[in-house]
Amino acid sequence: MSYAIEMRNIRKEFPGIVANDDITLQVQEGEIHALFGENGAGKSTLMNVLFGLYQPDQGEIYVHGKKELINDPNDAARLGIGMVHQHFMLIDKFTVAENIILGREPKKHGVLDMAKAVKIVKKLSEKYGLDVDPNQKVEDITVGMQQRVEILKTLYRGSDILIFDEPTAVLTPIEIKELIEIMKRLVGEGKSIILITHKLKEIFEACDRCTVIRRGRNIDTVAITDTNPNDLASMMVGRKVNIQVNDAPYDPKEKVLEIEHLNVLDSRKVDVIKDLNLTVHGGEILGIAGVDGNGQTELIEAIAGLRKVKDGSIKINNDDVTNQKTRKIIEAGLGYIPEDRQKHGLVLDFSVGENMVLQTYYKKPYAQAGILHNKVITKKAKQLIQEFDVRTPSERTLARSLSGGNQQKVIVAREVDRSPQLLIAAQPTRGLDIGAIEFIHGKLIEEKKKGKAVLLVSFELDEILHLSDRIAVIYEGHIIDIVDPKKTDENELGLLMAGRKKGGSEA
Amino acid sequence: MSFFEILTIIIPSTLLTAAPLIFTSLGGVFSERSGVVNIGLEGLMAVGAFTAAIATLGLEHAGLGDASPWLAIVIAAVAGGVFSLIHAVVSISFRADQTVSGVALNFLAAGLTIFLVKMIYDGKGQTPYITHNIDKINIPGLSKIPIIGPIFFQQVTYTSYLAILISLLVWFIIFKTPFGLRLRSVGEHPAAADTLGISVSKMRYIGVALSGVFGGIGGAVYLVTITSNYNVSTIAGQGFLALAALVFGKWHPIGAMGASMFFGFAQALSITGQQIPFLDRLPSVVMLTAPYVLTLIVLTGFVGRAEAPKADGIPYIKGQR
Amino acid sequence: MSRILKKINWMTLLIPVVSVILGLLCGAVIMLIIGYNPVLAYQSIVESIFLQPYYGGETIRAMIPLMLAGIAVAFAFRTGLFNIGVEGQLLVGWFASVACAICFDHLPKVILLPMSITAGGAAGALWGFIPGLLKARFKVHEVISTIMMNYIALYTTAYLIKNFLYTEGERTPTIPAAASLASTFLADLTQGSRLHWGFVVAIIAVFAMWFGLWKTTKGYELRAVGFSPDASKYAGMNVSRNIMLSLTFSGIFAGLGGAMEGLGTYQYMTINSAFTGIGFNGIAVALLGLNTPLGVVLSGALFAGLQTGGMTMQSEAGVPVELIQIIIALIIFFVGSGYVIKWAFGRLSRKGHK
Amino acid sequence: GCGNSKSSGSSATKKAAFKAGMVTDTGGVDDKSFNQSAWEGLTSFAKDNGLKKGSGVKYLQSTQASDYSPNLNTMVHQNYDIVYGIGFLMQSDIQKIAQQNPKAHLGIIDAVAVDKNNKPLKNVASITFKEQQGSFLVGVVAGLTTKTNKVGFIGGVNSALLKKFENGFKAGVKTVNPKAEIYAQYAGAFDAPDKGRAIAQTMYTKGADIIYASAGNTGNGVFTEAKNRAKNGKKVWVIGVDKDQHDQGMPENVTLTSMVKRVDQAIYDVTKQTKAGKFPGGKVLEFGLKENGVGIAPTTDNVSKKALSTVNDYKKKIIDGSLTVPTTDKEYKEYLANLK
Ligand SMILES: Nc1ncnc2c1ncn2[C@@H]1O[C@H](COP(=O)(O)OP(=O)(O)OP(=O)(O)O)[C@@H](O)[C@H]1O
Ligand SMILES: Nc1ncnc2c1ncn2[C@@H]1O[C@H](COP(=O)(O)OP(=O)(O)OP(=O)(O)O)[C@@H](O)[C@H]1O
Ligand SMILES: [Mg+2]
Ligand SMILES: [Mg+2]
Repeated sequence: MSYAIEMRNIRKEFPGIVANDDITLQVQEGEIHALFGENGAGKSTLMNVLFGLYQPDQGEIYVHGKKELINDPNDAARLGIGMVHQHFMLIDKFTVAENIILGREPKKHGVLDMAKAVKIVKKLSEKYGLDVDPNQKVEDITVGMQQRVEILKTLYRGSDILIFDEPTAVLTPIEIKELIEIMKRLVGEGKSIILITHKLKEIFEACDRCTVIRRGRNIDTVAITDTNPNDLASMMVGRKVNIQVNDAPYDPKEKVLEIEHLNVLDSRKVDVIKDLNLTVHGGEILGIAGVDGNGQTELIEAIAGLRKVKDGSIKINNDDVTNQKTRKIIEAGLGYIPEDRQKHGLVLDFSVGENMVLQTYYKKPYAQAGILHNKVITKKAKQLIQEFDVRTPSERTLARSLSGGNQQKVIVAREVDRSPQLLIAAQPTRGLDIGAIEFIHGKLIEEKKKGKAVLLVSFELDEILHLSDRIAVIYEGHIIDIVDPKKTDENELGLLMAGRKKGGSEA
Repeated sequence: MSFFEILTIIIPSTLLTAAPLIFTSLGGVFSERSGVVNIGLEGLMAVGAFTAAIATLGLEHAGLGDASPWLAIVIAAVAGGVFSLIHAVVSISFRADQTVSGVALNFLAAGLTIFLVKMIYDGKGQTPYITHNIDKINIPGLSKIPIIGPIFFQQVTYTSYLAILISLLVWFIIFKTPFGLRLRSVGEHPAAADTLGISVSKMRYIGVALSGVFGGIGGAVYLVTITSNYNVSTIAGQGFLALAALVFGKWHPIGAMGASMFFGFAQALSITGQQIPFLDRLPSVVMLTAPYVLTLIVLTGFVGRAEAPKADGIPYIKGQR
Repeated sequence: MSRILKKINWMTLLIPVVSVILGLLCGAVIMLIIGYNPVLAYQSIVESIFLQPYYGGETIRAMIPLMLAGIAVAFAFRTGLFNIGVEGQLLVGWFASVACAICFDHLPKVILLPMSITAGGAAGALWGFIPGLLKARFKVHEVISTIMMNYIALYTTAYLIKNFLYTEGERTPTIPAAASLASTFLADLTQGSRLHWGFVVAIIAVFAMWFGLWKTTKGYELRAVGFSPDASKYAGMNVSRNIMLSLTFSGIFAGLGGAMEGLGTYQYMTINSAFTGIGFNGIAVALLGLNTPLGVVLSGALFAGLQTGGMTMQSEAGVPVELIQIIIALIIFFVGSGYVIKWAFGRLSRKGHK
Repeated sequence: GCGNSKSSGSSATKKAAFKAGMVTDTGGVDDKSFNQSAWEGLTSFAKDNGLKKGSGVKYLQSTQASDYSPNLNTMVHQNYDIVYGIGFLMQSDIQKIAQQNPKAHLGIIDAVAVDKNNKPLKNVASITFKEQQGSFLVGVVAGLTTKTNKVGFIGGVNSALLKKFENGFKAGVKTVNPKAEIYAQYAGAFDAPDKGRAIAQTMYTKGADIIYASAGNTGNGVFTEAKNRAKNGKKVWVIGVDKDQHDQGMPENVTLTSMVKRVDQAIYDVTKQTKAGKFPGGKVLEFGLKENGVGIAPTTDNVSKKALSTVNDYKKKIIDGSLTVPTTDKEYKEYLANLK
């Protein structure tokens, strides 16, 4: 039997690390094949090899049964291989149509024929039900639509083998559902798909078979019908995974965060937070559920002093911190795991050690009279690396060179170690593997047990439901309802997130 | 002096000074649109001016007469293109910091051209004067139009009009052709272009080489229309001014042209101003610094934020995270 | 000391050394092609600098502003900024120090000298602060704004001298002895070279950069903001202020470089119709020194030696001084291409193992 | 090659051959101006006295202002019998080196080397020129030649030295043509032909038909503009400076005349005296019309007979002292007042 794709004994080395070690991957014609593995297991690397971005040090690639050398993306395109990358490969300033036709432009007398390009894109998007506006600039469209543009790019090139590298990490639940439908439709047309994801649910919903890799090595390929989420998870991590649940009793203490009548403008001067009221107590995890773009980001930024508050008040431990400087708010007891860890959470060109004291470097014992105590900092860093199991060669390694999961661990270590009264965790596990998620969830629960207040913002309903003591649903800039996780389910939350209050009334 | 008379002095002078800046900043547009910062424009102009001097002298000697400076511009274009390849190799293939490489290019050009002049002319620090310049003329027909004629079409060089036409052409190439789309794509998001099978290095090499060609032309035009011989101080800051024009013009060919015109105007004014009533009372320093001060003011966003191509200045390394 | 040695990454040290060697080799090849004697040329450089106290003194003298300019560039670079405006900051620093010295010529040396040096640093600080402010407030890229500031400095200082401090010879009057860094002791020691006490200032600056950036909380902040303004903002740092501070500090170093010229080398300021070139050389010095304090000292010495020696090379071997400029350019290219040098050495050593 | 340098320090035992050297400013020995002229003086001296170029007479070029001092020092240390600094920019360096090396013989052009008390330094020959006198003569030519009654003066940088050119010229023009209007502007640099050209354009457009370009390389822009105009059929003139710039105006023939400043002559003389053991140290040598140090260019093709004879009249008057040419703005004002 011939495979759509067969990669045999692939080995790929980076300076100091073997990313792929003798990996074999067989994708059948017309299937959705999951590629599953922890962060840094080598999934993206393997796919980049297949797409011609990397040359393997060893191994062979067969496409539709024929041995091929894929030297660059042009070769891949010629062979019908298209890839939607983990980080979108779109040019913000170009229109959707320009992004799609780039590299294979329709021409008239040697001049770009944009009218034709737009027509082609319209046709394609209708054919596959991928709704996009060809004339809009990419910087102006939603992440979901960007995803569709990426898919259209591959379809425009006539790809029949599609690689999706973690397409769902940045999508909302609704968008994920849509994407899975699209994938199924594409497979129905005879295309084959490789899907990389960390979410077991998606694998079981969408895929036919699954290949598990760990630390650059093949573990196994199984049919989805023959396995279950728990097995798959432990296969990946190499041990039993305990799904962390918030089993500590709900015992709220005094108010730590108190928000009253908050109003905030977004960067376009539109009201995004409207008369929002919210209280978080010590000893509780309060989850904020909501569809992306309902004011979550602005709310957190307002609390952290990163965005101006137009009206209303924010108190931490009865301290009014409204419109205070970020540093003052941090000193008042705020800890913050930001959504974009690389951009906001870390100085990537600082060492791991330096990153560990990003908010405390000027305080005792790390400094005195403006002079740094580097020895103390190093000692602290070593201790945290050990305690939080950060996989790094040493505390002097640059944060940039760490894998995403380990970068996140550095941030969590730093924030938790400061033991803030209020810990905001924004999408703390996005893009992380199950092992890392387990670890971070454990830490959040620990904080709660210590009597700290935790504000959890996540698009993952599972995460919210598992961890929260109370769930606040945010819709169009205010809290539409607060529910008890034990007395609710995904359906009810979904309705609330869409703005519908119990009893069917529109909010 | 009447206002009209002032215009007949300032406008032709503006056109004359602007032409080399226009060419050079257009070169910058190509390079930076492809994602390679080009601080080396100054050096490219120097190479262009030097080559134009040598070439014109040679061609004159060979008896080519009035064609000499024109041919010399072509030769200077080639020389600029070749010289810019150093910047291309070092900053694209060898991944050197582009600003650093550009700074070194300026050093090299300044040293090398004078070194060569000394070699060629037996230790002298400057070339002889060319005898066939590209002269200022009255454009037949157009210069006779009342009012407009004397202001825009008398005492001008063809190179000025050529510069304006070419900036339109560059605009067309960059925004209306597949080549332009690809060039811009590698300047905005090289990894994306790479995944679509566009060779980032190739496009960037072309971008830099074109900047060399245009920078060479810019320097050559400066020489054959303005200075007529090459020495250490022939190219002293014009390249940096062209760079400023490029930023001022928001990396847009027409913008760069407009900004160059503006700088030309400011310079013309700073010289002529001393003979214009009122303006002659301003301290000369105000006029002299005007182009630079105004650029700063413009950059503060006073005329809308300028945005560089996103990947401008960042070496592209395949597969780097 | 041994701790410092252990910290040195030999591979990174390799690049500048190899670059210098390659640069000098290329220079030799050029000389051979043209018909000069490279041995004689280099010999004349080395002999003059090391055997003749005058040229030794002049070399150290030339090092002073080069080091300060190099520190200015390196400091900014370490905080994520590219200061091409050293030239302009140096000019205003030069002017301010001289102007201060002349205007307060009745003050005693203990006051006037420090005051004039400070004036130079302050003027440089101002000239660095402006692009810093523009960047922090309006996101104007410092590369462009500092270039603009260079020209403004050039014309403004010329104008100020012409109109307020003019004397015969297109320059300011000579500064009073009470503001002078010159020393007959040092001059006598070096056969009448212009070596002056400014090297003490330069050494203090080198130390200040090292200590300031790596040993203080402010330095930590400056570097953090330089690498990632966003993360720094989230960590509670004041990004705008740090950007402004960084270019201001850088400007101080550059301004001091100018003060050294005014109070030490020249004792006055000429009306410059073109740039001094020290600022641009400072970029090269910083790069070759890998933007480290010690590196700046070493590369400053090399450049100063090449420049001073270049003059003897001209007079002894007849080689045009421009060759030095070519060699310097090539060295910068090589340092910039460090990646390739590393790669080539990697290849070589791997072959060696096989 | 290090033989030269070795000789420094050790007391010279045997009498070495005569050596004369000069340090150029950044213009170099082919600046078509005084550096070149000075070097010509030295080379012709070498030729007449059998000295070799490169050892007997030699120049060092400066690439930046900070090079003046080391370059001068190099030659002093190499025991040159006389070392010239070309141009007033080297004044302070010369002064310092002269004081540090009292045995050295130095010369400076266009400036007077003095010590702290403003007394001429004993071991420096200060060579200056009465440029106002030569400029007066070309002013006479301009005043008599202009058809528009408008003439221009373009100076390099506004300084006392250049003021001598300007005021001498203006006095000459006004003396023979009181109605003439004179535009004067300084380019701010000696090496900016683009500025020279732009200023010339303005002046010609305003109606001037003769421009006296006293601006080094900046003046070349004036020539370019004049030639361009000539090609377009508009006859305009340039008056050259320092050397006979007749060739510079060809083939369009735009050089009316030139004000020559015989730096070569002065250098030749001083070197000769030095060789003869009569080094004029401590003296301020002023080369004027009388000494043949300044004057009107030998090429007089474009100057009318009448103008030439007028020039000769005034030349005599200046030489015999019956006419004093103004040098400063103040003197010029007084001179004008006396004319009326
Ligand atoms: N360009 C590179 N240079 C050096 N090391 C790299 C490079 N790309 C990947 N690596 C390393 O190779 C390993 C595999 O990385 P890869 O991106 O393939 O992981 P992944 O399985 O896709 O992880 P994730 O789930 O986090 O996306 C990691 O240790 C990573 O740090
Ligand atoms: N290569 C270049 N040549 C000339 N000017 C440039 C160049 N690169 C950047 N600039 C100027 O600098 C401005 C700001 O650039 P910079 O990258 O610092 O800011 P940014 O990316 O817009 O903002 P942020 O600081 O938030 O990342 C640009 O908009 C442009 O005006
Ligand atoms: Mg991945
Ligand atoms: Mg930026």
